Amino acid sequence: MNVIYFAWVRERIGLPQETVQTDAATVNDLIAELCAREDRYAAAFADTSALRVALDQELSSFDAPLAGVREVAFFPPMTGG
Amino acid sequence: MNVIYFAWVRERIGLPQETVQTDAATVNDLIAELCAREDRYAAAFADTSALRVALDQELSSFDAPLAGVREVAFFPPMTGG
Amino acid sequence: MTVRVQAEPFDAGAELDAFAQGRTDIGAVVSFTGVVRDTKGDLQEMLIEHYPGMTESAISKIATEAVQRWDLADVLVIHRYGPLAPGAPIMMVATASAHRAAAFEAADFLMDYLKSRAPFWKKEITGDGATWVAAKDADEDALKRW
Amino acid sequence: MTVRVQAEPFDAGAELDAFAQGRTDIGAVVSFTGVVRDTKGDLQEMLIEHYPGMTESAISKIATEAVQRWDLADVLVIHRYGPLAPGAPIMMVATASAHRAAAFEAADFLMDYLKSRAPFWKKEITGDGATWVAAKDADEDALKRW
Repeated sequence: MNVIYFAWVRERIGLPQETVQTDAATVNDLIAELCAREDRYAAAFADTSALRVALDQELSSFDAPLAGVREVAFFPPMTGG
Repeated sequence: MNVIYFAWVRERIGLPQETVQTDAATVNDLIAELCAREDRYAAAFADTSALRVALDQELSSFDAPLAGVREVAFFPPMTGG
Repeated sequence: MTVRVQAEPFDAGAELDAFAQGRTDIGAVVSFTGVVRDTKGDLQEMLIEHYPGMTESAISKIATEAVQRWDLADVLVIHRYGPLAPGAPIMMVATASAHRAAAFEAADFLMDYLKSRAPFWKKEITGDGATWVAAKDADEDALKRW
Repeated sequence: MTVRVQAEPFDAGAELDAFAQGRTDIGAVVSFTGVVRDTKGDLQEMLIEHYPGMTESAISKIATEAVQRWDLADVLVIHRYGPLAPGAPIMMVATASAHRAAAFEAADFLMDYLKSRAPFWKKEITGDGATWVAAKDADEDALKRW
């Protein structure tokens, strides 16, 4: 699964994207797995209310299932316009 | 007193402006004087609810006094923009 | 604040580019351009009559009220009169502000007031003759929003 | 409907002039231009990051919804990414309609949604360092209007 990070999430984790081998059932499960790996993930995901997630480029929720998903993106609330 | 007409008021009366000698106290009095003169005035002023009046270039009401006024303009509701 | 009432055509794009040019204290520019619309496909020309003197003062009054009600860095109003071809720009309004809500609201306000309070009258010339455009009740009602 | 996401600068005036050019069935064109604002007078540069692929699809989705909700003759959205100087245009929206209310509302709607639903992130570079611009609660709340 391709995992992408933007803005300060990218900066805290220290890379723009990575391939993750996971059996995580939901976005929340994936976050728990990543946080267990290294502190920089725990720092980036400390407050998920300050984060947004997109599954295959569609805004989604943190309890959404990951079955069939190829691309997960984490980022702060958007500031377009 | 300078009296000016715009749009279809001008067309019905048949002239864009004229100098009127009058002692009319209010706009309504002036209209009554003009209507008494000729049919084309009566035709233009038949329905004052379809008209607007400006006194010295400020929108005004038909019962406004004419004392000190130099320019009276009659026209249909405006269609700017 | 700039108010221009003119018979000459204007270039809305060039006006937009020149408006608030080089300002770094603004975040939002809103423009409105009014265009001669050929509703039934038979319009030959639109003739706009106005009240010289009152037109300029009425528009300036409306623009001044907008500047007092919203935090605007600048305001532009251009309005043409005389004969206009279908598709030609009739008028334009532009507002610049630090924030988008003020720029949008002020432009919307200016348009509602120009529509019913600036002394212009429109006549449509078609193959069948000439008709004065009637004011709409909805335009007068729109003023109650502000 | 035109959606462009680009690093290159654009000329808002030239875009406005080209937009809905020659159409005689429209009466109203509204444009919004977002400009890099130097709030405190110390901004060196704004860096805009985006999510290639999702950006285009998110904007197209928003523009399609606008076209479904309002009677629009055309819609234009341009949004830049990368480094931008203070005072530079960041993005622009334009709407064309027969009537002014539809053009205004659709442009306002597009801006509210682009603000909170298009995947862009802004970073301000000043002499003191770099700061990510935080989303405002007011921007999220603005979506409830529609």
